[in-house]
Amino acid sequence: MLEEIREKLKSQFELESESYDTNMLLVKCDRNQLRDLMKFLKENGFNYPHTVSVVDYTPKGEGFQANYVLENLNSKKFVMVRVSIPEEDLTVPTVSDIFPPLQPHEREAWEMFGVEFIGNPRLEVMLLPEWAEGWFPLRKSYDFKKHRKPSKEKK
Amino acid sequence: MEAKDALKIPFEATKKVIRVTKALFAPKATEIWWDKGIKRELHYRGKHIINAELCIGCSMCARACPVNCIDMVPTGVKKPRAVPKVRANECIFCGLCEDACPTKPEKAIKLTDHYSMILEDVTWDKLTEYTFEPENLDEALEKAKKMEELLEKKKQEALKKKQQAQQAKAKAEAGKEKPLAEKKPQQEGKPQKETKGEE
Amino acid sequence: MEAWIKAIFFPGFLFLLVVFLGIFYMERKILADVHLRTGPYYVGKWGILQTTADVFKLLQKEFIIQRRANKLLFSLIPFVAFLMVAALIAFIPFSEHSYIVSTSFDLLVVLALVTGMPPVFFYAGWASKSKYSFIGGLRVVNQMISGEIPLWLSALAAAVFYGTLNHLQIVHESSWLGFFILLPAFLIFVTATLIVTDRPPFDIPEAEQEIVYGFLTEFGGFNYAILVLSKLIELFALYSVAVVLFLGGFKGPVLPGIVWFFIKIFGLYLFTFVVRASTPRIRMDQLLRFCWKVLTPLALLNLAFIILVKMFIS
Amino acid sequence: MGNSISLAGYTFVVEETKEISGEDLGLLQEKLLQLNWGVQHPASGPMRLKVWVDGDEVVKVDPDIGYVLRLLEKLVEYRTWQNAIVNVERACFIDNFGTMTGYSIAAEKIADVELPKKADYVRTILCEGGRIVSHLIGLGSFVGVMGVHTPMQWALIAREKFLDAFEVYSGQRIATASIVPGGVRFEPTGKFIEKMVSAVDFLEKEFIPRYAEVFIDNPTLKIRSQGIGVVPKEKAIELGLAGPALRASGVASDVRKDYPYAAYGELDFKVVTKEEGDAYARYLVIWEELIESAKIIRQAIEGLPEGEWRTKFPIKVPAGEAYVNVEWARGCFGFHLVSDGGTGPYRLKMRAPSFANLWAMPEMMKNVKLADVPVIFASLYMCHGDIDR
Repeated sequence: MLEEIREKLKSQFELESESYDTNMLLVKCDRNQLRDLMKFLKENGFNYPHTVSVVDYTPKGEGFQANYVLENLNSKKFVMVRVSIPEEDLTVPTVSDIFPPLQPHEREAWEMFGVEFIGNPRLEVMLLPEWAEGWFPLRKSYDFKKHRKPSKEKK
Repeated sequence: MEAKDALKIPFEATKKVIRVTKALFAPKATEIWWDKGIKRELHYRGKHIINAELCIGCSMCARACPVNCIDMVPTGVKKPRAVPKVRANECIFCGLCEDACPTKPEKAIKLTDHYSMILEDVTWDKLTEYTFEPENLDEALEKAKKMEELLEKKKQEALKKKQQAQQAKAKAEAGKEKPLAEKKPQQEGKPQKETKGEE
Repeated sequence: MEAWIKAIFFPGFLFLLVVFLGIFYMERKILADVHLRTGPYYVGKWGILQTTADVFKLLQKEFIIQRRANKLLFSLIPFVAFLMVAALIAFIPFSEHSYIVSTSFDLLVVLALVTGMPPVFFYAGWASKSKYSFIGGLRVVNQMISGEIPLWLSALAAAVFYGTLNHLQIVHESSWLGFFILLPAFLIFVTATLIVTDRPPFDIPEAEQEIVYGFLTEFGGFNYAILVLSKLIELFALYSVAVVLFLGGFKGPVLPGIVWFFIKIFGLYLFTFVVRASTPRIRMDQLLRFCWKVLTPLALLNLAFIILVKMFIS
Repeated sequence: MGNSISLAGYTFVVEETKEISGEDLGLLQEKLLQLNWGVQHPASGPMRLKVWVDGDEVVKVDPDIGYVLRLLEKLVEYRTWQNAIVNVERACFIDNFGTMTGYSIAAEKIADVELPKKADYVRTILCEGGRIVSHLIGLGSFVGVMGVHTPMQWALIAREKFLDAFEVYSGQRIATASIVPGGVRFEPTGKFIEKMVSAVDFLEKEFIPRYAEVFIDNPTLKIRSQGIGVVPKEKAIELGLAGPALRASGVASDVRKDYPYAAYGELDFKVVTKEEGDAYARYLVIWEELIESAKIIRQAIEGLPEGEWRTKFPIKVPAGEAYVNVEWARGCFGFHLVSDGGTGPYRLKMRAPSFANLWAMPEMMKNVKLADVPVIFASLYMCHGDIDR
């Protein structure tokens, strides 16, 4: 199953893929290829999305990285699609219209990392309080001591 | 709800109501422990007990603590350079400090089965001051000091002996110049003195 | 005995207060028994003073009125509700002589007063100006009106059978034959009572998980205590009527009348509590369908049956 | 006070401080009532559901979450490999073994540590114990939203026995912190096994018959929950449901069977699925999984091998990453763990099943009655700690 997908990816998208785990395939792709790739994967049975996991590699000088994890519920196989995002331009095309369940995950990633998912219908603050918008706490550069809850007494 | 079920449902529901009455005669599950006190299992993770005599002051527990609630308090003596002090209101009683403690066979920091931690007239300051400290710290410090003194004495003695020996040597050197003959008796003498000191 | 002494002491207010404390305690204990718990335990012997303590706690509480609430109505409603249901008790003969008033239209008054309750509860919800209270108030009206039709019809069945509306006379004329003939009416009456007094599984107006506490949400302290007490009295009065109409009232061998009366009431309450412990709450539309499509036709049929029986007997 | 509606002679203020815009404003202009089903509400837990109702019909539901946000994913970055478990287990207290197991497996994969067999078996026993504990609460709270508290009380009695066993094992009842990378922390003593067996005995001999007699096949429960919140098979995958909710729609997705971890590959159990996909089916899935879990525990205890229960886990783990799924009580929990060669995790992403279920819920709550909102909410079997993390 995974070999098949690997072949197809090579012929259709000219993408190299490596095996990530015993039953997972890792595909590294470019930002503008992402939507086509996701559509292709959905047509090929990987229709159950797990999550969007953004990793902050800025201290290592590699920008950000978004990992989309998809599962094929019939053949029980995974595909992880990896997109790297440069620090200067934190935008990724959204896949929330292809995979509706990923919409809140993208929203969370936007809230926590500041990665903008272009086309996502609802990039609002979800988990953080409203006054904490734009803090991006999961970034490595986030400083706990700088951000304190504004207390009412000090007003 | 269809017409067929209209009477069936109340009937079935009544059956369930009658079945539930069985529970009225079943034994109760509540245990009344107010007067008896709770019996805790052997390694219940409660209050810390810190044994300052065993502690080697390595601060492994402070590093292992996930909430950073262990402070290493400097003691002023050398052997345990610092002993752990647990801030009780921050502790989550995970027991990872106990895992990390390297002393064998008995751990210097241990979680006991004492769970009662009631503070009366509690204020925030009191709460932050509530800590688990080594109970035998004074004794341990005394012991450590004694040990240190002993060591110091030994050192001093050793030093003195060295000095004496050196003086003797210097004298001997000053008196006679026979290095080979001079050294041999000294080497024989040293172990004799050490055995004396031990006795 | 003078009527006012009766009203205050023996079958009246103070006596009933003790009875309700007992019933509340009983509810807790029986529910605890079904849950396999112990229930109240520490206050007094077997926790018997727990309910009393709770009542005193409620009386101590601050009198809170919501900022936007209709203040007059909000503080008045509990007392109106209480007076309306307290009047019910006057017509119930607990034994041969312990009753406050006895007229020739006892049953009619009781039913009329019960029918008057929905608007009171609706205004309680309306006056507190909270969304939950408002929805609760609407639900109360919806539910009580659909429950009162079978209640009336089944109560009237008994009245038709005995040919009188006087409670005492009904008790005196009751017999085993009457009990069996009126059994369907009794079942309908008890079900309708549960609906009218919104007891589980018909506690839709105060469905905790949907609308917090229905029309009682904004009430607290003394107001709350009075409102809850009036709901309890309503249930108690209706059960007493059920005992009088269908179970032979204070009649019974050996023991004094009042004891028999309370034994019967206890049985009905036990049933209520066990139902509460085992039957999930149903939805509003299901309840309405049940009331109008099942209970009301059954009550009508039962009334027709009683009339037929009455014709044959006489 | 622009955001208000007049109904029945007086004004309801919707929200005083916040300006309303977009779709919500449209709903307001249509004179729909917004109920705040939550934060301080008997059945909601620490979250808010904005429920727009038209009479008794629900028009739109919008969850507002974040009330128990602890930023666990960030906190883990400040921990060592060993003590990060206390953050991971707090994703949800009720079944903490599943999350700890997932994290540990991920860490072991990166560090390439081989586990002793006994650790695998003990993990299995603990995970299933946690699942039972969680499912018991799920059963109780599902019937609890319909006003009956008996199931919860009965379930808590059975739960107590398992918590006793956990206490014997780890020293704590709820926050056990007992599974670490490299095995399990404590020795599974004979007393623990004894307690576990007695707990399973109690569950099978006392709780299950007593509960099944009254609250399974209960007619009023059925009319409340059958046909409510129906999700067909395709729709369930499209909405991304997880765990028991997914299985109740007929999708046999169970990580324990599909990608066996711990000792699940060697044990015999079946994946419970139901075809109906409604609230009652979800309730039954939880119920049958409870019975199934008891069997797994018995098997695992029988097959418990001798030997070590913990191996040495390196202080510094080489750079690498792993994505590991575990079947947690509330569904498939994913861990994306990244290491940069340091003494602690570089990044941990937790894929929470409850989060997925929560955002599928608004779709399911269209055109239902107000009274169905808590039923659907409880049937999805979510944990608030898990949603917010």
